Amino acid sequence: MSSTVLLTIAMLSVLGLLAAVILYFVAQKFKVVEDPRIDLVNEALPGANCGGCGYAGCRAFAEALVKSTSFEGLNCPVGGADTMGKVALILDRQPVAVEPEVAVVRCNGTPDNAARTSYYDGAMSCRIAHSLYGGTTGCHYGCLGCGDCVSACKFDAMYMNPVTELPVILDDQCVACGACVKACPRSIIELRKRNKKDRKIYVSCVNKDKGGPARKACKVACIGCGKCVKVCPYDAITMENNLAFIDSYKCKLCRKCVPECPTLAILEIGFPVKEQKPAEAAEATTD
Amino acid sequence: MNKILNVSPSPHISTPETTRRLMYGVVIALIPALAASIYYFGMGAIIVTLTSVVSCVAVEYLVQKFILKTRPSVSDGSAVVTGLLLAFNVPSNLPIWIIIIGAIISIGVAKMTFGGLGSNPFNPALVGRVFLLISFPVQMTSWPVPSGFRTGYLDAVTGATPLGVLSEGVKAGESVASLMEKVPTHMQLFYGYMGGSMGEIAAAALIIGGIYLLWKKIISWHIPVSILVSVALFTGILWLADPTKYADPGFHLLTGGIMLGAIFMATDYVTSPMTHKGMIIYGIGIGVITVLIRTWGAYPEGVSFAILIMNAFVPLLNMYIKPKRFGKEVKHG
Amino acid sequence: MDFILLIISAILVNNIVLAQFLGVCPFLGVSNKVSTAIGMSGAVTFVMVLATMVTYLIYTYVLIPLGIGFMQTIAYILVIASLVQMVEIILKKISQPLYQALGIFLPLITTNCAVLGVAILVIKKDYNLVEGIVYGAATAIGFGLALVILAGIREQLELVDVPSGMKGAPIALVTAGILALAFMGFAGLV
Amino acid sequence: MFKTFPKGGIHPPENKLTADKPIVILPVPPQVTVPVSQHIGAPATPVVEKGAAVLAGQVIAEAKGFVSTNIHSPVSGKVSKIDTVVDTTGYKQTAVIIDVEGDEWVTTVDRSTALEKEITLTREEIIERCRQCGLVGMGGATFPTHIKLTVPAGKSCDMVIINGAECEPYLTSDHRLMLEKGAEVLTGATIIMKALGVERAVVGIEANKPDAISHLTELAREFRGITVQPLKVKYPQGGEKQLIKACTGREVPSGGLPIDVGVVVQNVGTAFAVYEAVQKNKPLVERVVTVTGKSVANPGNFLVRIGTPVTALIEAAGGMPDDTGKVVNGGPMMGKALAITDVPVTKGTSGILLFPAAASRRAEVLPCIRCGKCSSACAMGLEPWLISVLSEKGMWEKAEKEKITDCMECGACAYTCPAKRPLLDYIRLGKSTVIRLARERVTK
Amino acid sequence: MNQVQNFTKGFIKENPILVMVLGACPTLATTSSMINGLGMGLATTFVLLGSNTVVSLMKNLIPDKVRIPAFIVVIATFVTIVDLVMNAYVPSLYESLGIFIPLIVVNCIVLGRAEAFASKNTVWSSVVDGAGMGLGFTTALGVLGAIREILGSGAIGGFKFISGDGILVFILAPGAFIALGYMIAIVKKINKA
Amino acid sequence: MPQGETVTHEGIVLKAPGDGTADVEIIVAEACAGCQARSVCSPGKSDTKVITVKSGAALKPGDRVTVVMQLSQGFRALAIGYIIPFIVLIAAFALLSAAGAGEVVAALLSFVALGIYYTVIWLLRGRIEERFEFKIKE
Amino acid sequence: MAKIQSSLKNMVLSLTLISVGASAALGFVYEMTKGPIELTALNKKLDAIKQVVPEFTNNPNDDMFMLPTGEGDSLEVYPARSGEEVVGYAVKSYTNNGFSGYISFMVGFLPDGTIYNISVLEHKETPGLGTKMVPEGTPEKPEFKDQFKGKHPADFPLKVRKDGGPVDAITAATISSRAFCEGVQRAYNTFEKGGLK
Ligand SMILES: Cc1cc2nc3c(=O)[nH]c(=O)nc-3n(C[C@H](O)[C@H](O)[C@H](O)COP(=O)(O)O)c2cc1C
Ligand SMILES: Cc1cc2nc3c(=O)[nH]c(=O)nc-3n(C[C@H](O)[C@H](O)[C@H](O)COP(=O)(O)O)c2cc1C
Ligand SMILES: Cc1cc2nc3c(=O)[nH]c(=O)nc-3n(C[C@H](O)[C@H](O)[C@H](O)COP(=O)(O)O)c2cc1C
Ligand SMILES: Cc1cc2nc3c(=O)[nH]c(=O)nc-3n(C[C@H](O)[C@H](O)[C@H](O)CO)c2cc1C
Ligand code: SF4
Ligand code: SF4
Ligand code: SF4
Ligand code: SF4
Ligand code: FES
Repeated sequence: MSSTVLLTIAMLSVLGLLAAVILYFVAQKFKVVEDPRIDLVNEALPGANCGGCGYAGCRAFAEALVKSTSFEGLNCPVGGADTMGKVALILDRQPVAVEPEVAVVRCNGTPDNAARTSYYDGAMSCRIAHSLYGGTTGCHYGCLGCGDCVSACKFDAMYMNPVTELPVILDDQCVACGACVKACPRSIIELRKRNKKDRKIYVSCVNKDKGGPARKACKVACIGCGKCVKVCPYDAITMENNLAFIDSYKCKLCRKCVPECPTLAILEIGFPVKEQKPAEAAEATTD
Repeated sequence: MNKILNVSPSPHISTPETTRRLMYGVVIALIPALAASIYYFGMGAIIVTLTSVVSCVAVEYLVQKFILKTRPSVSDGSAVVTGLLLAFNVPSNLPIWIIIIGAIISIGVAKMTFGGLGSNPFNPALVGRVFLLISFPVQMTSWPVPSGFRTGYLDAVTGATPLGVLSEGVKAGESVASLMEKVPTHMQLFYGYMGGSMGEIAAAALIIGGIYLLWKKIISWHIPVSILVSVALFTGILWLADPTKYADPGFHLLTGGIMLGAIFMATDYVTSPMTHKGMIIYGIGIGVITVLIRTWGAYPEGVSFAILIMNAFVPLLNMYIKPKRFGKEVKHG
Repeated sequence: MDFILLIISAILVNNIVLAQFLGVCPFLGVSNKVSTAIGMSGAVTFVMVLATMVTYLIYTYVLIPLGIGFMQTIAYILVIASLVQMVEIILKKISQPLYQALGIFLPLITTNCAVLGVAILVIKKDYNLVEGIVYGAATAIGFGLALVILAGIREQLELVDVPSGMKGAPIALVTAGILALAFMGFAGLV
Repeated sequence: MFKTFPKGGIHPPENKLTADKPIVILPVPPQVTVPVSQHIGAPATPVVEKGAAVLAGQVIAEAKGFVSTNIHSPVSGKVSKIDTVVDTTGYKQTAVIIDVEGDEWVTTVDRSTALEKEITLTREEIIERCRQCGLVGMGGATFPTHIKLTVPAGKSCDMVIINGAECEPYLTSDHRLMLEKGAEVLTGATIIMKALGVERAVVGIEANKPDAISHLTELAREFRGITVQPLKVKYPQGGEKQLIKACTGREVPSGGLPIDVGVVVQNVGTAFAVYEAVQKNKPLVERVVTVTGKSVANPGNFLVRIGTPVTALIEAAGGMPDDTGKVVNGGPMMGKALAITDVPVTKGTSGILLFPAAASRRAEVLPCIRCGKCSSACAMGLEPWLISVLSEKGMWEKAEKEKITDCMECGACAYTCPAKRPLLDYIRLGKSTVIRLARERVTK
Repeated sequence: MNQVQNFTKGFIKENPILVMVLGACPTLATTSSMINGLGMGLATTFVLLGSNTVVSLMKNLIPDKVRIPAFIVVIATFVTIVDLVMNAYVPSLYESLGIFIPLIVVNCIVLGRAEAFASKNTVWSSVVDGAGMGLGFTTALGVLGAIREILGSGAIGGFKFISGDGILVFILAPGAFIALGYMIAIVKKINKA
Repeated sequence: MPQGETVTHEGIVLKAPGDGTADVEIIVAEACAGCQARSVCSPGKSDTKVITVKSGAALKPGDRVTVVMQLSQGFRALAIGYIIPFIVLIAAFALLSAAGAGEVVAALLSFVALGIYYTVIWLLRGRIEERFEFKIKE
Repeated sequence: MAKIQSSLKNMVLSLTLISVGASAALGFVYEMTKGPIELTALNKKLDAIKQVVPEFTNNPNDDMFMLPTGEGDSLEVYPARSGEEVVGYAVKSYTNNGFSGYISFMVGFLPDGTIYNISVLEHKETPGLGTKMVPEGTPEKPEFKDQFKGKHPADFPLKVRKDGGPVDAITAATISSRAFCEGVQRAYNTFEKGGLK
């Protein structure tokens, strides 16, 4: 009996020692660098691997967070403040307040508003259509309707409305990852500050043509008349290349510009319904 | 004059050839062999074929409709081809429920799991066949003997395939010459007078189908020819080396699934290489593995396995054997 | 024992992954790219043979004479783990860039079922050292073959739309299943 | 014997409906729209003001930058405005719109039709004349001719190929030109030879134009160094690299240009324009356009002024058939579909093709069945099925490795695909993306 | 996380084989029948419980740099104990599990739990974790074994309910791969929903 | 310029002494990307590696970069690190066995041969090292 | 308690400690299970022998001897005695020609050479096919191997019907059946040549 046990002990001790020595050297040579906090942070992240943070995936972002010294410029749009708060807790740091954003489609070229002049019959890809020609309407800036943005969205926050032939963003689902913004060859989608009750006021047009052609191509185009710029008390509206733009961080949702627009290109969404609300705005809200 | 014109990138014309036409071309090419099977095996052949085709199409439809929730595309005809070929690869007295399992495996597992037409790395009909062969070896190896048209189905008289006789015999130590007495003559083999899977027996009918496919440019010669030639060469060498142990090449070419496999199954676009060079390597691989299994393996017949094994190499062949690009590369800039 | 048969058996008939279920984790995990799969196969071959040799010697000339054959598992795992690390240390000592190139190319060769499994099987099957080495090398080649084939298929599957639920491990397993089905055709070759 | 390129190619129905329709001179329209960019390269800059009176042949926009060329007024009249218009490319660009008054030409232009065979200009003068006259390649690419005729330092040229393949179905403008202006074309070829300082020229013509082959063979006896090479009827026989391979056996390297193998290729239309520019001092202000289509009442070949609206051409051919579903600028394989017909003819317009509605829609797209027909059709030895998915999936690096940039966009692959995959759509997307990425890499 | 969650997570949400695809070899190899699958699962559970307990007990005694060899020694000891005990008392099960008993030592679940959980948590949590993970693994093996046995031999737990054979492939290697593949896909779907 | 396939890894710059090189810590995850259990795979844990790269760009510690290596270099490293030693091992063993050595002797001597091989490449390391070069993308 | 530092001393110490603990535990379990394991192995063999020969009183394992097969190797033979009288011999035979190669059997002969019973020890045949050679049948539902019981190889050629013998092969598993016959034949040959009859 005892001999086996003794041999066993001797044997294992020798092996154990050997392993200890080898591994000691291993430990010397290989720095075991992985910070355990990376795992923790990684777990706190949503795991969507959407790339909205600008990194290759959640784990990569977790590493970046752990290695960083401050959270400046680092944000997970998917998890938002909640997640960043958790991460801050893990890393024992101050979270940086980042305003939540939401994506907005700045085109209202429904078949009613912008008459179709041709039918696109190529591969269903906005980028291909965009490189082929100006598009199915007289507007060479507006939505091509092939849904590249929709397929880019990993959060099921978009769909193509078959009636308007425009993409619709579901505010509840959208995490502002910006994938759609990158996907759109015409830069129609914009990430804007998310307001209370998802209220929005924005110029739903990206047409840079002069008033005449713009109007001719689409009934609700921005014609660059500049009335809204004048009326805005907060300097939130700028005009460039015949196109008005409302800065969502300056806009205070006073709604003064909305009735000014002769073409109804400025949409207000999420406000209690008032008098002369254009039908299409309502349409865009409900979905 | 405000016509709404269609706009699309070039080209603006397209060949009249379509996937559907190709698939139905294969169906047409299979008709002679089907006719031969019905002639030899009667009702059984009809029942097996119908069951197989209907269940393959049904499985594809149901999977697309209820599991994948995509638009069913059974009308492209590929499920019909798979169904036919699955039927061709089983004995004509196979119970209906086994055929249905085969269809589920072929279409459900080997095809739709990977994404449907065009995605599957392995030949669906063969996956179905091999699955059944291994799962139901008894039923899958009870070969009805050919006779004139017969209305009976499950009660058919069964016997061994010529390859079975050969393989058994050689293992039992009989000489090939004496075994050759027990099998049909080469001419009979050519016309299909032998036991075997429903559609594989009639070499003549299969060759007619093959010629049709070649004529319609549905397949190219590279795969069938390289398979047949490599089988002939390999068995020829063995035969010359020791004719008492190995059968002659003619026997090997006319028996088992070689013709069916070489003409109809190894040529499946989806699961075969894209380049001619790749096709030839693939064909030689199939030929060699077939003979390997036939002469030294446990199974008397190896075409199905050989094709599946070479299917597995197809991605590598596609990756490393590229068409000759136009123009040598120049360094510049 | 006929070496040819031993080799054919280990590569085709009793393929370590497809028939013996050893090394399935790296088979599923390192089969995304053909080039990595090839690299992995090469590295595994060396490690497997080296491990087989060392463990065989330890078992036959240390454990058995001492009458503590039951220590096999514990001794093997420690020896193999140290061996793998030692190879890495040596490579690193020899040339930093060489070691770095390997590191960037291959994942760490962890001790997995396959290496330990082969070491145990060599003893179980009563092979002598020569047979053990041949068996180890052939098994590793079989592993590499299966790995490279699967990697090829998976690279091709990247180009098609595999149903979302099947992506990743499930489709790799189903593919492996069909591959195993196909390899059953080799039954009886030995 | 008929020569051809070694690999790939297709043979779509030829449909050369207008092969025996002589060239008809189309009357000058009441208004022309002349875009300032009708060529590859930088747009020209307008040098006339609104309201200015212009003569036919007068420069109205000047070349800007190295790869660019002059634009001349094709008519006489008054500049009505300078505005942005949609042109045949489908995009908006600047154009000079001129109200036609009479048909007065600048005096330096010799408008007689007499054949002028004697070449008096020197090499440099020829090239300068081409530049002055705004010549561009008429074979489709509209690359400024004077640049092509200037052999870059370090390269040498020993041969000119005149591209008379006209392998696109339907189109016959080059065919008619060779028949009706054969001697001028060959003179143009001789001028090009002189400009390049080479002794040899080959006119490559597809075998489906036997009359042109025999006519030019006959004429060529009187021109030193020019031979006619009949070619097999196979699309894309007219593709530059394929044509060179067929005629000379030389293979232009991947990413290279014809000059890398000592060859310059010019279209027959270009040769004719060179003749007119050099011998008659006539700028490029008109061209031959085939107007065709199966339901077109009077398909034909027309000599039209640049800037003429396409609608006018369609009228001349009997008006737009009611069933028209698609209008293509160019041939069915490489032409560009027009969204609207109210666009002007430009230097690169070789044909207007009207498709009936039934033939104008693409068929349903099915999954690729890896039949390999596209690979067999590709004359560049590419694997269209592969590079198109790589592009569809955004795998740009792999697409680059698979030589997506070698694609000449001939469309043979998409034509031949039984699954009706929009192969070329995605390949184009991938090609442009890969080129962009490569450029960004270089600048970085 | 409370202990109930800690225990149940191993069954579906973090099931070692169905979600993390760890320990695929024993899963495939030993599930030709339900009993074998359960046997393997329980053997693994025992090792997991043992090693988790010991590791969490000694977590502060082991310097960081030798933790892996230390864990390995602990795990290998438990594996050898299981090996010896099974050989002595359940010889037929021992024989059908064969080489996969010693191979528990390299099963990533065991080392993974030691490393990721037990070395950082209290003994009690580690025991619960080990039990949960182990039983989750056991359940998965049992279910897979049952499926394969039902399909492959028309029996359950060795009790045949059809005469004749089942779909033989399912008790062979290919069936193991295919069945596991679909099982993982289904669990993925459940976890998503 | 695309020249054959490359292997890429994400990494973080640790040190950039400013002499045109930088030490980059990479995470070897590429091959295990499909592995769902990265977080529990303990042997994988220590698998961050430090690579010295040549880089013209101005890098500072903390920069995220992508390290690129030619695939062929990877294969060459594989050959030197694993394949050739494998052949040496087998060949030595086979020769010694054929020469009549017992299995223990043969085995031990072939380990010695392996040691000699490693010594040789250690002596030749200068030449080997020229062949390995990592670059930074972007 | 604070975590121990990774110094060489600590590392060696802790590992050694763990090793000692582990090995002590192991050695203990080994000692405990040693007996049962040996017993199990023995019982397995005895069970197999019991199955194939009539009741006996001796320990055949102790009386085991080797007999040459005449093919260059030898088989183990276990004589079974009831008191002093030999009631049968269990011959451990094998074949390499199974569907999946090696199969080993225990073949029991009565002293006159009549087959008493056969049991399959080891095999890798296909479940559902080759495995059918394993089970013991009942008189109502005899299994494959029951047809050998009470037969004497001298007048019951060990050949399947396909090869002209009297043995009914397992359906679709002729190879296994044939291999089975071969294994039994080898046992018989050895038995006969050994002069035990
Ligand atoms: C696919 C393809 C087909 C072509 N077919 C013709 C043709 O039939 N005739 C022609 O003159 N040019 C054709 N071209 C254009 C030629 O490649 C080349 O650009 C032209 O002959 C050069 O002459 P140019 O500069 O005078 O236009 C084709 C180009 C491509 C890519
Ligand atoms: C054969 C093999 C199997 C592997 N299996 C696993 C595994 O099961 N779990 C795991 O976490 N990592 C596995 N990897 C880990 C890799 O070594 C890789 O370094 C690790 O995924 C990096 O992870 P990190 O991002 O946590 O550093 C495996 C690697 C190899 C070579
Ligand atoms: C998957 C599979 C497994 C098989 N396993 C065995 C087996 O274990 N034993 C056997 O004798 N035959 C087996 N066979 C059948 C043989 O291949 C061969 O067909 C059969 O032995 C011929 O004998 P028969 O005349 O009884 O049909 C198997 C067949 C298949 C398809
Ligand atoms: C020439 C040709 C051969 C085919 N051969 C097979 C076959 O052997 N098995 C099969 O299931 N389908 C076959 N098909 C149909 C189809 O390609 C097949 O189902 C695909 O593999 C499904 O993705 C064939 C189709 C063609 C055009
Ligand atoms: S809608 Fe756009 S920004 Fe919002 S989640 Fe989808 S892709 Fe991201
Ligand atoms: S918004 Fe942009 S990407 Fe989305 S459908 Fe419109 S054009 Fe396409
Ligand atoms: S379009 Fe490009 S890829 Fe397609 S055939 Fe032509 S050259 Fe080849
Ligand atoms: S022709 Fe079409 S179906 Fe055939 S391989 Fe090419 S893309 Fe695929
Ligand atoms: S269990 Fe992971 S490799 Fe076997």
